[in-house]
Amino acid sequence: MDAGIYREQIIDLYEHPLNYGQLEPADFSYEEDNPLCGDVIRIDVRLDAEQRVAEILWSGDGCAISQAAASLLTEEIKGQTLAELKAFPAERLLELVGVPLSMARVKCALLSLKVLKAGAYGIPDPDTMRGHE
Amino acid sequence: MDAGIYREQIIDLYEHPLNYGQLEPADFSYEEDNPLCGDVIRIDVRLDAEQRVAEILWSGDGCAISQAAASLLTEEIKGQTLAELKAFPAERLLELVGVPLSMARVKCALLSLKVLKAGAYGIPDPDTMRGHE
Amino acid sequence: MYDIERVRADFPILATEVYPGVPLVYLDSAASSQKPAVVIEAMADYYRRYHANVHRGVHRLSEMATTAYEGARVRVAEFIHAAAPEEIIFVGNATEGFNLVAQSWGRANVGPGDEILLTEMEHHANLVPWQMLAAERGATLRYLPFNDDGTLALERLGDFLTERTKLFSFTAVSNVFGTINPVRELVDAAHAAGALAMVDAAQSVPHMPVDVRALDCDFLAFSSHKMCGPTGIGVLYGKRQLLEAMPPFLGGGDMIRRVTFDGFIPNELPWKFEAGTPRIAEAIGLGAAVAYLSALGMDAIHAHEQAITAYALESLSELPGLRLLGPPGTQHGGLAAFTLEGAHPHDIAEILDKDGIAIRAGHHCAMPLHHKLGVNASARASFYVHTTTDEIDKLVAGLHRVRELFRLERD
Amino acid sequence: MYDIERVRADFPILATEVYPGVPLVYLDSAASSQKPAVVIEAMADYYRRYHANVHRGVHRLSEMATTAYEGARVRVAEFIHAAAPEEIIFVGNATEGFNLVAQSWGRANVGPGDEILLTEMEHHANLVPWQMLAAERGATLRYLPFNDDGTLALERLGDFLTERTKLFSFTAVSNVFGTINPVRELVDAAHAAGALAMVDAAQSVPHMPVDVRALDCDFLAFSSHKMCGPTGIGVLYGKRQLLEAMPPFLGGGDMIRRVTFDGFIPNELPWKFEAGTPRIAEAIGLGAAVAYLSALGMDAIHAHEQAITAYALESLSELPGLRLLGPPGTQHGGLAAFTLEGAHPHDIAEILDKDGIAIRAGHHCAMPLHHKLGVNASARASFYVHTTTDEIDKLVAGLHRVRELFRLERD
Ligand SMILES: Cc1ncc(COP(=O)(O)O)c(C=O)c1O
Ligand SMILES: Cc1ncc(COP(=O)(O)O)c(C=O)c1O
Repeated sequence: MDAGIYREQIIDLYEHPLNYGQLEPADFSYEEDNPLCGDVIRIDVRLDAEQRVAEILWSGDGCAISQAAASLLTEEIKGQTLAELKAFPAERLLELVGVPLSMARVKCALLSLKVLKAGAYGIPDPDTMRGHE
Repeated sequence: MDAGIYREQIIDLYEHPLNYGQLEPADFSYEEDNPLCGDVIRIDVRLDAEQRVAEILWSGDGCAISQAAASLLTEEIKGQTLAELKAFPAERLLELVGVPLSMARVKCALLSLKVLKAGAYGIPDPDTMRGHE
Repeated sequence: MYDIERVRADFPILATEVYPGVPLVYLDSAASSQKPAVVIEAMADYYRRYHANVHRGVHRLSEMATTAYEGARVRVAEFIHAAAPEEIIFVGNATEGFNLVAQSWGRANVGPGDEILLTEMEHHANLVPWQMLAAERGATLRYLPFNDDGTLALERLGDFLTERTKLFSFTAVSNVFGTINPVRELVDAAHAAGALAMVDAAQSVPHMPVDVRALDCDFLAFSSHKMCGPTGIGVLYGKRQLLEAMPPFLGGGDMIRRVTFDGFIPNELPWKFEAGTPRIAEAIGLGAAVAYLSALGMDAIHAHEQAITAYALESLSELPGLRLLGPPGTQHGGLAAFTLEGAHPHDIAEILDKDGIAIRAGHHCAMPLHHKLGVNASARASFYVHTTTDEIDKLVAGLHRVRELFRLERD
Repeated sequence: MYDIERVRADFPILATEVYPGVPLVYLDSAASSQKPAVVIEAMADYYRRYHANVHRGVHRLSEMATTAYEGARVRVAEFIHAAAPEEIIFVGNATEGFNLVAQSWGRANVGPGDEILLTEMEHHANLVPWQMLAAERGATLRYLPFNDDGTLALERLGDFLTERTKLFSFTAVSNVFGTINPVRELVDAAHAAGALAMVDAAQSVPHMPVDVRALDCDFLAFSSHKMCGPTGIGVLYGKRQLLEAMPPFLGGGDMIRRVTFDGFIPNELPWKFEAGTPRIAEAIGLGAAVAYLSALGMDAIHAHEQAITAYALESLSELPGLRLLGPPGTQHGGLAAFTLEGAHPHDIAEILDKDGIAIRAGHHCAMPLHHKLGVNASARASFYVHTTTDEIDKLVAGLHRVRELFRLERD
């Protein structure tokens, strides 16, 4: 059988994530889920005096792709400035993940980046539960 | 060309309708239209002491089929009792019209009978205009 | 050059016989158009090779179906020059587009004393939803009149657009008169009065180039089945910021971002307005129809229809007792509605049918228009990409036979 | 005897390959079923030979189309044993059926303090429309709980059905648990409490005999695309006297008897609820699907699926770490939803897909159910007329490979 997108590295990271955990306090924290698949990711960031990422941890629950991508992203982003982080290109993360993804799974791979940017921009949580009126 | 349902008799009756006009006063009168095609027919009936149709006139506007059928129906119904009139079978009118009709045109042919029966039963006009609420 | 014979060969139904030996002369495209083989085949191919439910599936078929469904949306967006595919909402037909706006935007924005402006030449689809809304919200409907020649009384627009007008909804092309209304001018007038503008494009999008950004309209609706596409699907276009502000219309799967027992959060555009399993095959068929029409060229289609229509109006006007409804000349969409002294439209349609000629008879879902004209019904021949002058000649010959049969020649 | 090979030959897609050399194993029928060739061909034939708009046309094509469209309604009515074709309303999908009842019947009959009873196992289609209605009318929604095994807590029904309950709307078969609910019993309980009963039959009508008169339900909704029919059409059944008393839902052509500038009079049933050009080809396709299913026999289909499901539940339960959702045993519709310790449903579905096996992963439009179970998502294999035990074996083998790939064999 073709392992497809489930290369060793992805499974390794799924089993042994990098930078997993939570920071208290953090300079910014953000959590979001992909309600369509239930994947949820939280990212906590501490910046240094020069507005560079000093510490970054992620936590959450989801599929191997979203989880591996979160490890790869947090690893890559260390030491970058807030400005760099805000401009971090989606293509770069897909490159890091390094396996061909279908449309539906691209969303999984990019969830952590979406969370990171939303946190960096200080976007209010769009998903605060409210009834429809 | 095949004249189809437009036999001589139909065209004759369209040009020279039978029992055309209005009765004032009448024992019962009823008017209804087929809103889908705009055909409208009114029938006025006077009964004798034995509840038989003494006089019957129709008026209206529409296609050759509905108009010819109205002539044929009113001709046929003369002298019948109110009970007979209420039970007058649709098939009999289609027989009188005597040409093969499509579904849509059957409605045209039967409009006068519908009006006659509604009048005989004293059904309130369903089509009194009102706005939707 | 517009190669009419090649176009005709694209439509399987044009090769059929209505009665033995009687070929079809289809002059009822304004009611619903016929379909080229590419459209029929696009849908059959979908069902044979890659049908699955969309959006929620990881597997290959679901991904293929999703790509095709969303690809159709992109094609439609490009076809009418929408700013983004999110502005294209797939609905059941044009009628549902009006209901969506009336119920979602209307309930949220129209109150007692507010006015909605329509015109006297509207199709029921652009009348009844507003009558329902007005009755519910205590709003008032006003109708811009038409002139004797079937054009709008534009000079009176100022009297009808007031500071109470919330929306002006009007047809781009009348399905009875054939009048081509000055859409951009009407949109601008609505905006100048502080109202929104909605366009009934059911008879324009199939027949001529339409650019929603050039028109600057706020909403626009049309039906797939009148433009070589399948039944069961229509399009509502809306400006993004308006659609975003609107509450949902129908609730269910796909239109939600999240649901709990206590409530739900709507999804993003365009899915917010598409509840439940969407019209997947239908969107794919519509996408194929849009590709087909684009390949012919909307300018070429319009030019062809203008030529056919001019020929038809000319030929018909020579028939004694025939009264043409609508404006003469070139500002006339691809149809001709008429009455014939001494013969009812239903009888006309039935007699023509025996010659294989399909025309429509009735009020064409525009009862108030007919009532104002003082006629119960009219006959209507309508034209499309495949109509020939030869077919117009057959229509005219058929009408002569109607006059004979009804003994009108003597007059 | 149920000849599975002949049935499989009816479905063109079952002969295709998902990837080169990898044949399709379609286990996602609960999301949307595949289509037999007769259904695909019925629609193509319509477009090739007799497409036209319905109801309003005198010409031959329009008459043929009308006959076929209304004939499909009769077939559907007979299929579910409705008292009359007028009780069958064609809508866009099951979801629209719930919205129609919520907006038409609901707005007219549900007020502040009134209650609508649902269950905790409902699909979003049977949740969101009522949440919208309740928010608008100030009504309260209540949810009959499910037990750990995915059956309804029937013994608590008495607490939930009160004199304030106006409607009890529930699913006949859960699209996640597979639970076959005791519909008649629930309908009777609703009626005894003075409430109406609406049935979500999206997962029952395709899979087993359904008799609306035997069930005595007031409303019932289902989708064509889950029962071998096309997308873009669904059915709302309603008891005639209820439908007659309800105000219109969408406004436009066909649903009116008469229109003036001042208002309109709705048409008779069923057209009162079908605004604009209807889903003609889709109804014809659904009619063909109903004929196809009837020829196989709904009892035979149900028996086949029961056998396949029993085999699947048995086989799956042997996989280490696999947790089956829903009740064990024969009271289980044709599907199996599960989680697998150590592997996310999306990853499972993706890995199986590479073997050509199509299953669904996610919340299956039942987020509140999953939330209550404490899982974000589940995997679901679902079965239909063409499913074989061989395909179940492939599923199980695929799941073993998932465990290998995710290094779960060691556990
Ligand atoms: C139980 C149940 N109800 C309702 C629906 C909604 O069906 P549709 O999306 O076709 O409206 C589905 C299918 O998704 C279902 O499984
Ligand atoms: C001008 C116009 N508007 C709206 C409609 C409604 O289209 P549909 O019935 O497809 O919703 C039609 C066609 O009947 C039309 O001609």
